Amino acid sequence: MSEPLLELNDVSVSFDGFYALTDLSLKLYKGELKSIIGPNGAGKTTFLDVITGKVRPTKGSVTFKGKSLLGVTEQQISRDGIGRKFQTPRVFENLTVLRNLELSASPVKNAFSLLGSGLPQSSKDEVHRIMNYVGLAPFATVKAGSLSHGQKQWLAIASLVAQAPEVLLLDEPVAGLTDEETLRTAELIKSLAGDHTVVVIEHDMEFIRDLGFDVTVLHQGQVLTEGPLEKVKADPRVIEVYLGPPEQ
Amino acid sequence: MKIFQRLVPWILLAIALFILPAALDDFRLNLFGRYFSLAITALAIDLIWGYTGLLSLGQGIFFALGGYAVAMYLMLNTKSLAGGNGIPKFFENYGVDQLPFFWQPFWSPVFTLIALWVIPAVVAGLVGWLIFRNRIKGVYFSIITQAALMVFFHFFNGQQKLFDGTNGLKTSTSELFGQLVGSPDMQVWFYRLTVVLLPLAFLVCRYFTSGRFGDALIAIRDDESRLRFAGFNPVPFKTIVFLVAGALCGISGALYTVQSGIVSPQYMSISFSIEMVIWVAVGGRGTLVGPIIGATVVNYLRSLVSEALPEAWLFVQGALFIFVVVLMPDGIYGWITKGGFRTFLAAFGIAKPAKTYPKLDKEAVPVD
Amino acid sequence: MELFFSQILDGLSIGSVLLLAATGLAIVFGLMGVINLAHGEFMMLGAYVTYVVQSAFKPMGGVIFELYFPISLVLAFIVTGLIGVLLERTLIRQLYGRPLETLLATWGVSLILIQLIRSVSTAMMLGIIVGVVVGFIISKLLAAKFSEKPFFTYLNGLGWAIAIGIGLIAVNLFDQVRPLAKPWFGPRNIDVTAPKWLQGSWGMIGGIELPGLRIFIILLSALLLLATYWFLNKSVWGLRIRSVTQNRQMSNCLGIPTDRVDSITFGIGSGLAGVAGCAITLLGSVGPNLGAAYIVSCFMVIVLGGVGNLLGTVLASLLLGIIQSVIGSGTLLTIFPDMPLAAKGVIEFFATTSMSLVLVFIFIIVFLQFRPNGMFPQKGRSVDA
Amino acid sequence: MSVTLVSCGGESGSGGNFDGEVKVGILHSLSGTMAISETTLKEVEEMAIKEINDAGGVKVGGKSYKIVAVSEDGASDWPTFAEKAQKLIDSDKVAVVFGGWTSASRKAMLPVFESKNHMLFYPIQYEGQECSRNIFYTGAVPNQQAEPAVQWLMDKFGDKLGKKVYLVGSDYVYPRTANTIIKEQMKALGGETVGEDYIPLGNTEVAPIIAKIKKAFPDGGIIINTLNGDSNVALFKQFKASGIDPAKYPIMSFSIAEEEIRQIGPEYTTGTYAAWNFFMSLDTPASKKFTADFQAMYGADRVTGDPAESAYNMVYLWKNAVEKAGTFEDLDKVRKDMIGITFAAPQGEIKMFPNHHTSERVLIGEAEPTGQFKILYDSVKAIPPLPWNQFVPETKGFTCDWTQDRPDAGKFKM
Repeated sequence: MSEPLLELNDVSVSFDGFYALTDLSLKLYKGELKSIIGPNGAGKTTFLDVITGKVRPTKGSVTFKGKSLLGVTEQQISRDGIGRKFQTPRVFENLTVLRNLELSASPVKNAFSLLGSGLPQSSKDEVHRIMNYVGLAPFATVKAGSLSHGQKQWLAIASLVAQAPEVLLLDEPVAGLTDEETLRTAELIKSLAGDHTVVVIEHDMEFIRDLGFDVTVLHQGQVLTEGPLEKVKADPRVIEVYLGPPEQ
Repeated sequence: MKIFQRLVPWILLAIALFILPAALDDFRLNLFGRYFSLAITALAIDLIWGYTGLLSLGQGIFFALGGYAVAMYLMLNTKSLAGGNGIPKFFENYGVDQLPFFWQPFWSPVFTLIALWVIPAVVAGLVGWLIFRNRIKGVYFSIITQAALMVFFHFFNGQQKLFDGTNGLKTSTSELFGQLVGSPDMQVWFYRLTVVLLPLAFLVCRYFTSGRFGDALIAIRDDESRLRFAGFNPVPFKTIVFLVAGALCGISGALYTVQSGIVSPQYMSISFSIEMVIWVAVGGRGTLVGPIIGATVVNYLRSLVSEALPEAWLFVQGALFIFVVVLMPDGIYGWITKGGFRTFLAAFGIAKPAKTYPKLDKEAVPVD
Repeated sequence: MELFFSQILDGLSIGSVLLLAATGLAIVFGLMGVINLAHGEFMMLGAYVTYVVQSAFKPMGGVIFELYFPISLVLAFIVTGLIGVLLERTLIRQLYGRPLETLLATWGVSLILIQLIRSVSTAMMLGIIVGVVVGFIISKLLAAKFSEKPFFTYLNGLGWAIAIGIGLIAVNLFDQVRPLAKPWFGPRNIDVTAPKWLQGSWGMIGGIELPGLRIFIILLSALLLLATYWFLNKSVWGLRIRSVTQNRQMSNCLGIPTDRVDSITFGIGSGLAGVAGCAITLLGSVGPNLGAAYIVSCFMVIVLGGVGNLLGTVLASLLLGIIQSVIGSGTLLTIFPDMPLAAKGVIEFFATTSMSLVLVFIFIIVFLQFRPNGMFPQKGRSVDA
Repeated sequence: MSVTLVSCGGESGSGGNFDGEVKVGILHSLSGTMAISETTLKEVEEMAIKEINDAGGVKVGGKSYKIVAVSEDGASDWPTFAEKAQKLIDSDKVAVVFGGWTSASRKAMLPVFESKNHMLFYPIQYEGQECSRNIFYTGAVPNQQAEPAVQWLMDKFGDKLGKKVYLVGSDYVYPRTANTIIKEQMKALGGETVGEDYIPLGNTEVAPIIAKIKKAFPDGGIIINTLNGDSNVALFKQFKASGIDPAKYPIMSFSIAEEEIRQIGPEYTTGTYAAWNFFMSLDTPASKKFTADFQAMYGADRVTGDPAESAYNMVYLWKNAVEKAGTFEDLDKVRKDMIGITFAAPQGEIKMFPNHHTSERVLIGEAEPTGQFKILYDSVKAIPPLPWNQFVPETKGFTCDWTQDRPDAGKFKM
């Protein structure tokens, strides 16, 4: 196998003595599609925080394309090609849907270059393509703040796609969506497969099954087990952490 | 509504240029000249607070720096204000017989014209960068700017030998183009200059708030850390607008100084800088016309109230702060343009309710 | 060296005044995220409570009068605390999650409080009562008749405007009666006299004079700090307050009355301001503008100390106090007379009370370059959403 | 130049019947920090105006005019003083303005009055080193207050405590300039200034200053205090706590009058000294009448003092001058006739000099537990004013005389 695209090695994160991640090691290869599940407090979100530069690990190393990500700012990591959608849909509420997407799609991110220059036509086309795909085109001029929760989720995912990262990290992309919306989201994510490396964190097992990615189970800040969903589901340790020890 | 919004600036400009000078006596016209120069500060605050979400309580620093720059030039270049050594008389009171080095360049009119906005801009850029690069924001930013203001105040107030301390520098009796700055003719010219510069400041603000740069500013206000994850570094954006706002405040301070006849450390008092924010809040933040309306209306109100009932002004001002923040967060202009006025009429059955996009999901989403 | 220690003592006492003043602000900011710009005015109210208590005790004279001070400490806490609760229930509550707006609104409150103390008279009080009563009556009447109508909000506003008008007319009418029109305090500074046992010196230790009130203030702030620490960390309400700070929804689900927790937190913060104001009457003047002198220093303490950590507040206040005292009095020059000329010039430039403030600010900005979140930053994932 | 004179016919003389009205401006801080002090001046000026009106008004050109006061608020903000002065002159067209307290407010108004060639009366003792054609000063300049006080301190304590002083002041122009003068005077007396310190207006932390004083004077010494406002309270309270006792540390204050003592608390000030041109305790019929009238009008618990007396005097000086000049409008004539005008003030007779300052009686008092001053020194006769200080090298030998027809009449070498 080739070099891993993203590699976490013995990563620990502690908040005032509480360990959110303990000696976590994980490899992601180019084009790999992965779902991460785990009970509350397993360290799923912290795992994304460490990769995207929001939280600096207490110990361990994180490398992307062979370069260390430790101490690199969030914006630089994002420019390097790692994009993230947050657990709650975070959109720019006072910008319209179109402007939200255009901002994310902008190939230049430098303050001076943004003054005066417009968005290149190719990016505009891409924005419209994505907007149509997620069905937000009718709301292009509506402020993101007045969208419904589901629409915000989609806008957040669409913004991430418009950003065109190599690695997409999706934290609970279908929380609060209807079944139909969930299905569409799964389709959207699957359509990204191929060029992209995708990591999805979800509680919704239906959705995980729809995606059909390999599953990694996190527990107490460590990888408990990995493999296809059916295999993982049968693992007694997984059942234990979700349902409690069998004695009870 | 759109046409209305587009016409308002032009109507206001026409009123300021033609109707006010004809309708008002010298004294009142001068007051309006001051209000309009304050409106430039209001625009600057709108740029950083209304658009970018940075509530600075220290804009008085930059306002005063601009004022001091122009006052220093005027004092140096007026023979009648010079004492024995050819330097301004007040120095004699403190036994200073040599012009402090930083006064020297203010002999030059060209230098002064540049300095009155470049110095505040540089100070703002530096202070802003030092604060922003450490990701200090929100109320932290506000109270640090307030502390900075206090420090500048103490510095100017305490340095009698450098700036004449509390007294400040007076410009009415200084001369420009051979005329007394305080003379009615000159004051009318300053009024015209202000009325011309205000729209220019408006255009500067529009340049920075429209387009993708402006989108980024709004994104910073809405969710700065999210913007980082989209690959943008907010620090240069914030530093640039803070710097631009500093420059605008400097110009505003210079115009205000020549029209009020004095620049003193009191321009850096805590209350004055907070008042500036309320002009923007009353007019309507996040709009560019709002601050101009706000600065004019609030200051006019202030003149009226303090002439009639001096003790009542603090009550009125305090109530204004609370009222605007709690009941009218969009300000006057925002209330009108964002449909508040329409809703008001509709409530009495005079107009049809404004069509708004229905919220599909009204329940609040918990933020982690 | 003696001089140095007496400077440190001075620094500690300046610091403890800062600490007294800043603790309440730090609690409200740390726990609720609210910057209360009226904090200084709450201190001012505390000082006026002290004045009222003193005036009530004056006729009794003798030993009883000497005891007025502890009583006014308690009363200052209760009165300002209650006013704080009132403010929280009526205004602050409407603005949660909008810290910048809260800041502006509390500034408005501070302006009103200053002017209120200056001009409050019996006539004005009666007028306010009339206005509020009329306002409520109008509001009730309107609600009975029009509460379903779309224009009810505006009508209600109009009703209150009318009530305010009636209140103003009432003030003017009452003002005609001379005894009612006399201001309670007036705009002048008022005289609060420290009890005899606090006025003088408490003797010498190792050649250092121990000024009674300085020592008293140091002790008082230490005591209050302990009490606050105990309250937040050991008492039931303290536990509730901390739990609400960490997770509001969850606390709510567990049956903690979060709105009462907010009121109590704000009340405690304001009450502490009142106590600080009471203590400050020992040191300086008592007037409507008392608060303004302290508020910015309090902010510097908070910025330096970090949020939500009492230890940070303590260290920051004491550090700022000592810097002000040692630099401001030029003691460094006396202790190290042989320092290089350049350094000497710099120190002399800053060796006045106003310039030492400038130095303190520069110090804070430099400090923030290394520790942007203050001495003791809050950790955990809840900080930055 | 036009002044509003409303003619309403009717016979002159007794109260209530006037031939017209004349507007005068009153410009003091009625809000903000300075309101504490300045509202008293407004009250005293209104009292003087009421007295004049009750006595038949101002008689000019055979007619009697009622004085109508237009009061504006300077809001303790110097630029506001300039703005309101402009308003009084341009919009209200007043005949004269009485106003100001702080030097900064006067200096802010000065360019307005000079550029409009109008007239201001300023009632407070100040640092001198100024002489404007458009201002009349009825408070003391240093040679009528500070200099005699320093001389007196040296005479009384110089042998015991040495010819050394420590200067404490608020950080603004009056204390800074007054202290410059005192330092020069100390040099001339063969003495020494061992330290000077300034605290920002409104600051209440004086611990560092106390430390410095104790360092400079371990066993007692003379302190001269030019603090203004709130800081005084802090100074005296903290002095007492640190064992700085007036018996060992004589303190001379230039800004503490009866009103300030009331606010600081007499127990803190007892034994300290103050120099003024008028004390409420001055035992003359004129002084007693002034205080009695003031208390009758504003309440028996009120006190009078030097600033109030100066403010009272200036209204009468103006009245006497316009009556002599026979005009309100011709300010040049009023200015000319103002010189030499006298008034039997509560302190005794004062006279307006060609340098637009008045002569003043010099008194030094010791604060007593009652809040009043015991008068220890009395110059009895009024001392003529010297606006340009004769101790400071830069202004030594300069004088001011507005009766002379020369371009530099405000400041020229004698």
